[in-house]
Amino acid sequence: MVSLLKEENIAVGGVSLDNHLILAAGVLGTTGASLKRMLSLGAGGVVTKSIGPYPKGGHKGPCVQVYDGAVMNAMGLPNPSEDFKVELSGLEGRPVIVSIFGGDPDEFSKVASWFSGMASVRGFELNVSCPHAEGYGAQIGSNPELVQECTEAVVKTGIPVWVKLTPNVTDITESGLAAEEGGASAVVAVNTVRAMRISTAMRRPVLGNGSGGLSGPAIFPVAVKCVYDLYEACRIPVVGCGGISDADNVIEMIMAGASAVEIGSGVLDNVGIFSEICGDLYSEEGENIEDLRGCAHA
Amino acid sequence: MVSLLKEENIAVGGVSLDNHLILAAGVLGTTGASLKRMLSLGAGGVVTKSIGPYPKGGHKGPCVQVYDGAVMNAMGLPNPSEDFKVELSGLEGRPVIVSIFGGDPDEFSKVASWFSGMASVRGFELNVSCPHAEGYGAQIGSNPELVQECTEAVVKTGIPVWVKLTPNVTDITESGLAAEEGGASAVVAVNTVRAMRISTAMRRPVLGNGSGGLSGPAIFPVAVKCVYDLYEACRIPVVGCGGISDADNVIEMIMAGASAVEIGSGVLDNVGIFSEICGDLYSEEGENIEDLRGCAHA
Amino acid sequence: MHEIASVPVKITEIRDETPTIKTFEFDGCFSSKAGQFCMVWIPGVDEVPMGFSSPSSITVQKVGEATEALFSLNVGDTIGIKGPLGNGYTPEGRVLVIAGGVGAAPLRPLALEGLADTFILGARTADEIVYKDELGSLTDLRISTDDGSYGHHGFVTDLLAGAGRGGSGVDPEDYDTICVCGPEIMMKNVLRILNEKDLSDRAQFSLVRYMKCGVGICGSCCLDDAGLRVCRDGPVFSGTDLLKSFEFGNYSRDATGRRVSGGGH
Amino acid sequence: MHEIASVPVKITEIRDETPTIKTFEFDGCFSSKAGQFCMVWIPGVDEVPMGFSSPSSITVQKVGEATEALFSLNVGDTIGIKGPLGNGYTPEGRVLVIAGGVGAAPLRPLALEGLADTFILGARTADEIVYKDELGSLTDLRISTDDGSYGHHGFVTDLLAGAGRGGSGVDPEDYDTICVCGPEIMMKNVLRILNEKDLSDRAQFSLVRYMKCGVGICGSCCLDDAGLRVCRDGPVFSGTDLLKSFEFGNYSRDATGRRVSGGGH
Ligand SMILES: Cc1cc2nc3c(=O)[nH]c(=O)nc-3n(C[C@H](O)[C@H](O)[C@H](O)COP(=O)(O)OP(=O)(O)OC[C@H]3O[C@@H](n4cnc5c(N)ncnc54)[C@H](O)[C@@H]3O)c2cc1C
Ligand SMILES: Cc1cc2nc3c(=O)[nH]c(=O)nc-3n(C[C@H](O)[C@H](O)[C@H](O)COP(=O)(O)OP(=O)(O)OC[C@H]3O[C@@H](n4cnc5c(N)ncnc54)[C@H](O)[C@@H]3O)c2cc1C
Ligand SMILES: Cc1cc2nc3c(=O)[nH]c(=O)nc-3n(C[C@H](O)[C@H](O)[C@H](O)COP(=O)(O)O)c2cc1C
Ligand SMILES: Cc1cc2nc3c(=O)[nH]c(=O)nc-3n(C[C@H](O)[C@H](O)[C@H](O)COP(=O)(O)O)c2cc1C
Ligand code: FES
Ligand code: FES
Repeated sequence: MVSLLKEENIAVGGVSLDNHLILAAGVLGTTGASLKRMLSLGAGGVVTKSIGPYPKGGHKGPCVQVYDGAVMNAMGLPNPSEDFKVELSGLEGRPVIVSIFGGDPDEFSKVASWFSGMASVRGFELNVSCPHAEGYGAQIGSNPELVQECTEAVVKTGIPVWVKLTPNVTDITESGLAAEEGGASAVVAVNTVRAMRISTAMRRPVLGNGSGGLSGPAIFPVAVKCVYDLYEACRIPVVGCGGISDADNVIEMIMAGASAVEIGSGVLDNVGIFSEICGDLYSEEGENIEDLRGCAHA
Repeated sequence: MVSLLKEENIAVGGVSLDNHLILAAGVLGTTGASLKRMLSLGAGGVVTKSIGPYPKGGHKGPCVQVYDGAVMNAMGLPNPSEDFKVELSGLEGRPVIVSIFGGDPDEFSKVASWFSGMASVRGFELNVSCPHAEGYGAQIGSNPELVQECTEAVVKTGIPVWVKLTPNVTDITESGLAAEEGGASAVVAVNTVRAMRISTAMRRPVLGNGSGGLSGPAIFPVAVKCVYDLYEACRIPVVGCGGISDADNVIEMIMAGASAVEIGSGVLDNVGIFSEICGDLYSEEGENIEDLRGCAHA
Repeated sequence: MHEIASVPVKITEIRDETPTIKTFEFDGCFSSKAGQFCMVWIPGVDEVPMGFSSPSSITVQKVGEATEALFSLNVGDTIGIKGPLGNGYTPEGRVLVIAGGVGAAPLRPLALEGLADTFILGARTADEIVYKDELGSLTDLRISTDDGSYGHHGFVTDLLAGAGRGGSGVDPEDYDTICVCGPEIMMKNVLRILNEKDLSDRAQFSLVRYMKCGVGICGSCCLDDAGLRVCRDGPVFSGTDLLKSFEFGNYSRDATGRRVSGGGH
Repeated sequence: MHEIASVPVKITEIRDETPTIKTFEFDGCFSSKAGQFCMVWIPGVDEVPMGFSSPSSITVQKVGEATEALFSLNVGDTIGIKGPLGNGYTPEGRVLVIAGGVGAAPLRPLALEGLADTFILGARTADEIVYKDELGSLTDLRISTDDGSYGHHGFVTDLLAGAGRGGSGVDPEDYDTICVCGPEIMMKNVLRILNEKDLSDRAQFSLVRYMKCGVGICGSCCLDDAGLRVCRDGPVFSGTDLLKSFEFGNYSRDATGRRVSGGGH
């Protein structure tokens, strides 16, 4: 297997990390204690649950369904809003990225302002990509102008901004270029893939919200393609996300063009997935990430 | 399990069928003998390999990769063009739908003209959705105006036209409505999902073409969502396609809004999948498809 | 990653346990052990966590929208059961069970399997005692009611701390495993008493937190300070672990993730 | 649907069999049986079908772009092997093997496993005889060359039809299974002779058709009139089945699916 040389100082899109594996937004990211646990279990960085301009309880259940090789969720962006600040105490100096969502540039900048002074915040990740939240997420992410405006609004804080993109668009590179234009330090690809399942016994969708977003191994080939395309289109780093479950998947994302990766659904099978992958990924004989990044491009 | 009452005369979007299960385009559809075999193995209708304005050898291999629960392909629309007519002899009176692709309305109508007089052709399916063919397929399907024009061009033949849509767009209902506007008798959802895998050992994409399209069980939730949305947006029937592998999947598609389904990758595990599903799907105590179709909509 | 199916089951029997608590028997049998739970899908309403009160039943207290909807269902109606989920109790040796209110539900399987040597059951009032006759015939049952309308007048903790009036008290020292479920304030008091007697390592508590996924991915149920997931690393935690939790007995989080005072229920 | 992996293997040895044919040994061992094949991925070039000439080798004739690219590889280079694919031969009893040219490749495992009682090997000329020494030591080997530069002067069919010059002919009646691979015109003639002797049911032929997927999904390799997939239902077909095929020996299809006269090779 191809392995990676562990660098001394890993920094991606302005955010310094303990390793290349980051906990994805919305997965075990609701409480400070749980974020701390994931860091101690080997995550090189953590992204929080997406925080919005006011508290939301989220969609009615079922919110999550687990299938062979895939997870489908429609959480509905539940979040404590400004109250989330209390969760970050004790995380000072740790690689924490706060995920933000909002309905317009003002909402994004409002939420960002709550966190921008905190010693426990190394970066922001803008969720313009959740496929199942009316007026939020992908409804912004599929409009490049809005993506750029929301990015600009948060870039003003002076803190590095990553923009997380949706694969549910005709051309993801348009969104990526809009984020870059808006001053983003990195793009993250991808959020979940728009999906629905129906229970034939119940004669209704299996998620309380009707439709939701697919994650896990099933979407890995979709995510690799998005990372590959963004790597060709953008100058800012690309963070790969979607379906990663082992070290070879990480190498594959890097070869597609990723500078780091995020892992979400993978924790379902194994909450120790970060240290397990680190064990397989890094070695003394490993290659420099610079030599591997994007090497699958002709 | 929910089952279906077998109707006497099944007709969907102007095409009469032997049952609700149709062989999807490009899967065992290159030769007349193979189409005949699939009919004799229980398919209620067959769609041919997509035929274009001139012969194409397709992409260099690897053209197909098989994963757990998914197939990824980049065939590159290989086809014998007008020579395909010879394959249809012996299929007179059988439920055969000829799939067509082209680069503009003229090419579509040129190809359609070759087949429009034939007794073995009950309908056309327009491939405006292949995700890995420069200038064809999804490059047309992601432009609603072009979808409408290509549909209009083939509708002129007087033969029922189904338009097969790509899920790789921001809003599939725009394509569906364009097809409807152009006079289509049905929309088929979906073609494959844009994807890529990279071999870390080879440091290059696993498909000769680089990227390709994902099919099989992994994309079923994506297809269900598309069918659900199209059912709400369009008045013409929706034919469900993508990841179907058992009778319950068929019922699920029908509940999402499908009037019939197409099956492609499912033949990989079992070339007898059509008769097997028919055995499970239909029963004397089954329900009318009218009562099941779209019943998952609130 | 393997499917965690929500299995459609038909309700076969509905028993009134108390004016606010019903048991729903269904036609599916889940190989659950005591303390494990399921996510119950009430179609069109919500999906909520419920302990298995047997491999084919749940016992539900009406507290809000989802439970009210459950109460309005009839025999023959279909619900979805996703489970068994969570870790469950690990009883060994002589087992003491301590239940408060509907907290008896996930402990009932211990009695059904003959594993509960002594069962202490607390309720607000006589009407609210669940499974009374059944538990009486299966185990050595001691009852307390807050209002004294049945059994010991007071709290279950009394029956642990002293001998209790009428000699219904027990000495927790006599047991190898102490399985507890009930309102968090009650569990906190039980833990305090057991800790005073240096028995916190014998005790196992089943916790309630707001659960959105039930399978360990969303993070809504995580417990401070270790950040463990109640749905996956729990819901059963040892007394020793809970002594380290600042959250236990003090606060929990609501659907938004905001802290609210008071533990889960 | 389970993964059909293209396994990266390193070439460990390259042997010149003839001026146009090389054997590539690699460091992966596939549990293939005679007649099964693999899709060989030559990175950056193409993926093409090749019979396993042993569980860890292929024997390749240079005919075009992909095979030329293979010939330019060196020991230590990596190729991808996807297989074993297809059905393979099912030898029973006494086995006669009939090979023409590089068609000997998928038949070689029969000799290696000691299953080939008699091996008839045809080639254009002496230089083009593959595996001569090896097969000579493993089986009862009979050779014919079109130009008479070695063995019987003529075609392999001569060795079946009559006794053949020099007594190298055999009587196919003496064999329970007759395994054949070679140019389609040769196989057609073999089938004609065996059919005349009413032995078509003992014969198994390995066919070549244009293969794009190799796993039975794309349809490019289908054979008229039954529409069977050479890659999945074959590549080995019984003589009886082939007698019903109008296509066999008459035409095949190219990459576009157009009919071209002449069978596969
Ligand atoms: C592991 C576990 C096992 C449980 N076992 C039982 C049982 O056997 N019997 C029983 O009656 N109850 C049990 N509960 C509690 C039960 O889940 C809640 O009473 C139920 O969810 C209330 O839903 P509601 O819509 O009726 O109430 P709401 O009106 O929504 O709220 C009433 C109370 O229920 C809590 N609640 C609501 N939704 C949830 C949720 N998704 N997860 C956790 N708490 C929630 C609220 O925080 C509030 O305290 C258990 C909870 C957990 C976590
Ligand atoms: C089941 C099977 C087993 C085979 N085993 C062997 C073997 O052991 N040794 C060997 O030397 N050859 C074998 N072949 C033939 C081999 O696949 C072709 O010679 C090879 O693909 C030629 O590729 P090319 O690019 O060099 O030739 P091209 O220049 O592309 O074409 C030369 C000839 O090869 C044929 N061809 C090209 N590509 C394919 C393809 N994908 N599938 C089938 N035919 C193709 C063409 O139709 C043409 O007749 C086998 C073929 C099949 C179907
Ligand atoms: C339960 C769950 C909740 C999620 N919540 C969020 C969220 O709040 N914000 C966000 O940007 N992405 C969210 N996601 C998407 C993930 O961060 C990630 O993009 C996606 O799951 C794909 O990665 P994976 O396959 O590794 O899970 C959520 C995913 C899951 C499964
Ligand atoms: C090998 C292969 C070839 C295909 N060729 C075509 C094609 O020529 N035209 C077309 O419209 N769709 C083509 N498709 C797409 C299928 O018709 C179908 O839309 C897709 O595979 C999803 O359905 P499935 O999951 O049942 O396979 C092809 C799919 C595969 C796997
Ligand atoms: S309820 Fe989602 S992690 Fe526990
Ligand atoms: S090569 Fe694709 S079906 Fe045989």
